Amino acid sequence: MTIQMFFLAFFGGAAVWFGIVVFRTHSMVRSALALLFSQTAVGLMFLAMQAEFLGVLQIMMMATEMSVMAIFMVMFMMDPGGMGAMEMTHQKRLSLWAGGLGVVAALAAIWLANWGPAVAEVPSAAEQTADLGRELLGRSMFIFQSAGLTILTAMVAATMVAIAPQKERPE
Amino acid sequence: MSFELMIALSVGAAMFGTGLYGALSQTNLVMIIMGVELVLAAALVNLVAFWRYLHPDEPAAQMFVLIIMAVMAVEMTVGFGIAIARFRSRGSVEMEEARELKG
Amino acid sequence: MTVLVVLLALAAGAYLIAILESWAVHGRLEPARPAISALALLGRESVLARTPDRLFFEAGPILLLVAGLLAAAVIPLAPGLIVTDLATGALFLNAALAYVLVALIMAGWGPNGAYGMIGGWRFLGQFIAYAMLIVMPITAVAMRAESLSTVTIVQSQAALWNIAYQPLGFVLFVVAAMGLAWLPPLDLPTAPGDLAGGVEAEYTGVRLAVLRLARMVLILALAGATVTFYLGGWLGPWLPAPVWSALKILIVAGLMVSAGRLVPRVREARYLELSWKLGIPLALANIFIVGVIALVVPI
Amino acid sequence: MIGARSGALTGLRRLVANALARDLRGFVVPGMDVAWANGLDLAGTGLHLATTPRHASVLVIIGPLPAGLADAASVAHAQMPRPRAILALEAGDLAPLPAADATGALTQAGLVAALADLRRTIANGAFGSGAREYSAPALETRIEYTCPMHPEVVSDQPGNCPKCGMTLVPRETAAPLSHAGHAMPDMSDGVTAETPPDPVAATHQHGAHHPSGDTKTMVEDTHAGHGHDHAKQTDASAQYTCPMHPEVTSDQPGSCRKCGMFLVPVEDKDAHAGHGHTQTDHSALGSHSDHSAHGGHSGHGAHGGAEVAGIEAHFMSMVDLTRDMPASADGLKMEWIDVPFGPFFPGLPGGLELELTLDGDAVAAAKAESGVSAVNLLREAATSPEAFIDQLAALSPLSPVAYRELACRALEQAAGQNPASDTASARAAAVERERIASHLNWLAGFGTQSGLHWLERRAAGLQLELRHADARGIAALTPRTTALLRRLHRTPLLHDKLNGNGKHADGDALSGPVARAAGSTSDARSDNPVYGALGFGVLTGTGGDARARLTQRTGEIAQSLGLIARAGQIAMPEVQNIGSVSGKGEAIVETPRGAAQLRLTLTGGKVTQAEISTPTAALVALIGAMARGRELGDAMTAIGSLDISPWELTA
Repeated sequence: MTIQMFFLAFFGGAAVWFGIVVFRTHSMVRSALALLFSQTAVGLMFLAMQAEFLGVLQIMMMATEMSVMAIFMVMFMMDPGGMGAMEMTHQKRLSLWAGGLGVVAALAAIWLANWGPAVAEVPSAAEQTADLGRELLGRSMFIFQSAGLTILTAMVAATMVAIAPQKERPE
Repeated sequence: MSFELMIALSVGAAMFGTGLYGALSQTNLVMIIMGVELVLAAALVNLVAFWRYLHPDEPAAQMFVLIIMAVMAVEMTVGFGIAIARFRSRGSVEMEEARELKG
Repeated sequence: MTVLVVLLALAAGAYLIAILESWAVHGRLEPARPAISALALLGRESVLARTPDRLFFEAGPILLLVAGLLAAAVIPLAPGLIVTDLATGALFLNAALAYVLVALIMAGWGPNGAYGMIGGWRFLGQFIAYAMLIVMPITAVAMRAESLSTVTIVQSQAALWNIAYQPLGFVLFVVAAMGLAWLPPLDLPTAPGDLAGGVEAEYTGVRLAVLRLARMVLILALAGATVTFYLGGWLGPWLPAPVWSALKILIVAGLMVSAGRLVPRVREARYLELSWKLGIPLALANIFIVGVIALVVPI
Repeated sequence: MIGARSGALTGLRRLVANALARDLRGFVVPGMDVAWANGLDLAGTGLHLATTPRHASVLVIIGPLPAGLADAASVAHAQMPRPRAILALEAGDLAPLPAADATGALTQAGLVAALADLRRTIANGAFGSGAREYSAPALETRIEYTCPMHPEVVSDQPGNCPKCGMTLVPRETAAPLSHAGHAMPDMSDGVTAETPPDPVAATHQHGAHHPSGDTKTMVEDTHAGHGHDHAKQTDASAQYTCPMHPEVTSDQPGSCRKCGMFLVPVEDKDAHAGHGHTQTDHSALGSHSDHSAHGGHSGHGAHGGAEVAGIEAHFMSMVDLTRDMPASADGLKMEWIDVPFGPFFPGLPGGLELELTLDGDAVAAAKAESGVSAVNLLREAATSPEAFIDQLAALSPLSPVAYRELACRALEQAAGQNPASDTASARAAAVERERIASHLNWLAGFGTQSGLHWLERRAAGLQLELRHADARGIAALTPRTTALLRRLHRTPLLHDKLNGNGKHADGDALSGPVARAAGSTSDARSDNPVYGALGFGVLTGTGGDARARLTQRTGEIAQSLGLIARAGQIAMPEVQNIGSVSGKGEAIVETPRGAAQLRLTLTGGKVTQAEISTPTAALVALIGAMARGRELGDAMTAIGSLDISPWELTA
């Protein structure tokens, strides 16, 4: 069990470190790619926890999502090169307190609660994927399809909102 | 009370704190969306940790992780749709200037 | 042991593909050409742009090489010859290939040059075009094999190769693979005509050698994926298994590298339009057809 | 070797030096079209051609280096990684460049010989002590510090920006040409000193990029590429003057004619100064797009500096930043970057300096200049006819025979001679042969630009054989040429790529294939009896876009092949003894790019006055409208389809 513990701690540390870098760096593209590697570290944590399908899915999805986010950051930020070391924050003390309290509360909940005995054996990757497939298209068919539909409506809505209204488009 | 569960959940907690700090302290809508993404990632970590160490034979937990990934995608899409619309009308996505959201 | 064999196979394959590519471009078959130009590249000064984003400038080519190697790790060359037989091998291949996009954005942003930057962001647009067309054909292949493991996929084609079973998926996958490895006519990030080298323009010396090697490994990985999914991997009547897969991979990679040069560079907006308006409906139809056949015909 | 890498030639380095010698990567100055026009088959000699000086090891200079390209050539040379060499073919003195490592005659044999001894020099001298630092006037830089958000705030030592408190970023700027190190007037809305039009400095404000750091070599004519003045609050009638030359005034922003610096509003002090930014474009889903950074802004200047309730002190409002920025087609105000597509761009005619203002990777504005335009027609007051003909032919290396024919006709008209009909038709056949060669040259350039290597190889090869072939030789080459043209038109996706690309309003001053592709029937050959005898009919197309021009030029190749077959023999145009006659002569010839007109006066057998009008100026005028709003690849294809010869663009 110790190898798994080591990998978990290592990838977890990487995820948290990249998460902190996201808000400390001045260059926007570095911040976006820091988030990308933070999510990849999370994906590797899933692999370390033997959830193979979820880990691979997370690594795949996040690479592309965060790249798209990188382009949006560069579009909408004042100084994406990060050369001017601009201070892009406000109400720092409040948010520091909020974040700190959040962490402390969560840690307290984790360490004080009694989670019960840990289960050692886990079904093999192929079985997991097969079970997940049957679950998605069996019992939770409704939830799965509604999630798909939500993504579709979100895509359509976002595109409608983003496209310039006809009258305002300067010919 | 396996120790790995504790590590995973603590990582989740730390990412949650970082995401919360980021979402609250940044002035730009895009950075706030990144903060929220970090919070959702923390939720993902917790979910998989619970599945792995408490209910490994329950595929519903894995399905729930997929739903959270869908939520991340949707949140980002709609967030940037609004950012573009706002940028077109106001010329800025700085939240400081979002005092008057009319029009 | 298998890792060593796969790496040697990749190195030899990369060399042969380099010969094929210089033959397609210059029309002359010179076997020694890649060795000389590689040595010459290593001899040249490795120039650094004036105000680069140093981290990205260095990490870009290396991440591209890592993405190519990881993708090649799940390709079975023979029954036992695979680096890691993951249960979700096909998906892992696609996850590794997603980092090609990240590597090119880094390589484009790093040197702080206009051409590189435009080339890098163009590849993001190109990714939006080919991304769906890689995942959907893989889904159809996995449906037939009832598993995501690449070894099982190859074994499922014992009776009939997937190229005959789902030709539409094959065509879509190969075109999307050429888009992913930015092979002409989809070489938008390094378009010599309008971006003068684009993403790789600022790289010289050793870094350019790594970038070119990474691209060769990427082409090989994609050819290996095409062979694994559609041409029955190592299956073949007379020759031993590794010879079959090597032969097929080289032929597919050679075709991918040279066939595209007969068509002028496709504009990015046009590629997006073709992919989303034509490619994705076809891919969905392909999934539907494979589903029906898989239920009706028990091969 | 001057461009060597420092270090002794040890065992391994000797092996690498031999590899470098056998793997030469050439970067052609001024361009591949000039090399093909001079009959040089570069690819045939085993020299690989690099699209950017970064990947090149040899700078191949073809013919005399025009003064306008000296700076760009020195920047290209500075960008090449060591070990680098220079191969000059009859290039005369290469002022800013170091001495050539190998020279040769401007023929294929001369090229092969020069390459052979260049390989020897590199094999021995690639690593050695001969290496010397290379510097040229275009490369000198001066470190200055500027605020990435306010490019107008410039100071010579590090510190904080007075407007927004950000740390100043070091930036190299080209040392001002005339008076080095003059103190930069630190006006609140001062004009940035001449910063190199680095395409990227504005992009992500990494600090200005030394011109040589950029990929393509750009002639930096030292106007601030991305700083432009916005008199925010001044009314339209504001006066603009140059900080260095107060007598230069104008009523809208622009650059001062004397020193190229940007004009400054005279009385208004808090107009916020230019800010450069680059922008993203929004094709399709807005998914792929270039990126934008928002450069300088006026901070609290706009609302009188009073603290807006609730906004923290150091907060910088983004609204002012984007208020008067140019909006792209979909209404989003993003930054535009000025990217020079330099004189040595692969696929564009050599010597054409294209400056595109890119909105993401769509083109917002385009303007073109020529670095190689002929300065004056007559070198000295009175030149002998033969010398005048050679001078005129030398001015345009891409189509020398057409201009030689133009000069001969004008001289004969001035001297009252008219040549015998068979020599006239032989000379007409020579002009037609050059038209075929010029169109094949354009096709090869089109192949380079659109990635069709087979087209580039075969068109260039055909053009080399055809340029000096006699009538029988051309008849032998005709089947290969028509086969190439047929295969070109059968290329899949080619017509789809060219359709509707590069449409232009039919300007009246237009002539040549571009005009005829849009339906005009103007052709200088139609009212020429010699062509009438050869059965010439004007070929016109419809559509006026890049596809129609391709069809028009391939049609003209086939037509010219027929004319040469009917003419039978080919003779270079020259003039018999003029004697000491005087008179006025005028002639018009249809060059491959349009009708060129020459007027000259002959006094006592010497040419005393001559002026020429070429078709290129009308073509260059089309570039701006044609490229605006199009994607970068389309704009380059459209500009390439005009087949502009920068040599004919009289200054």
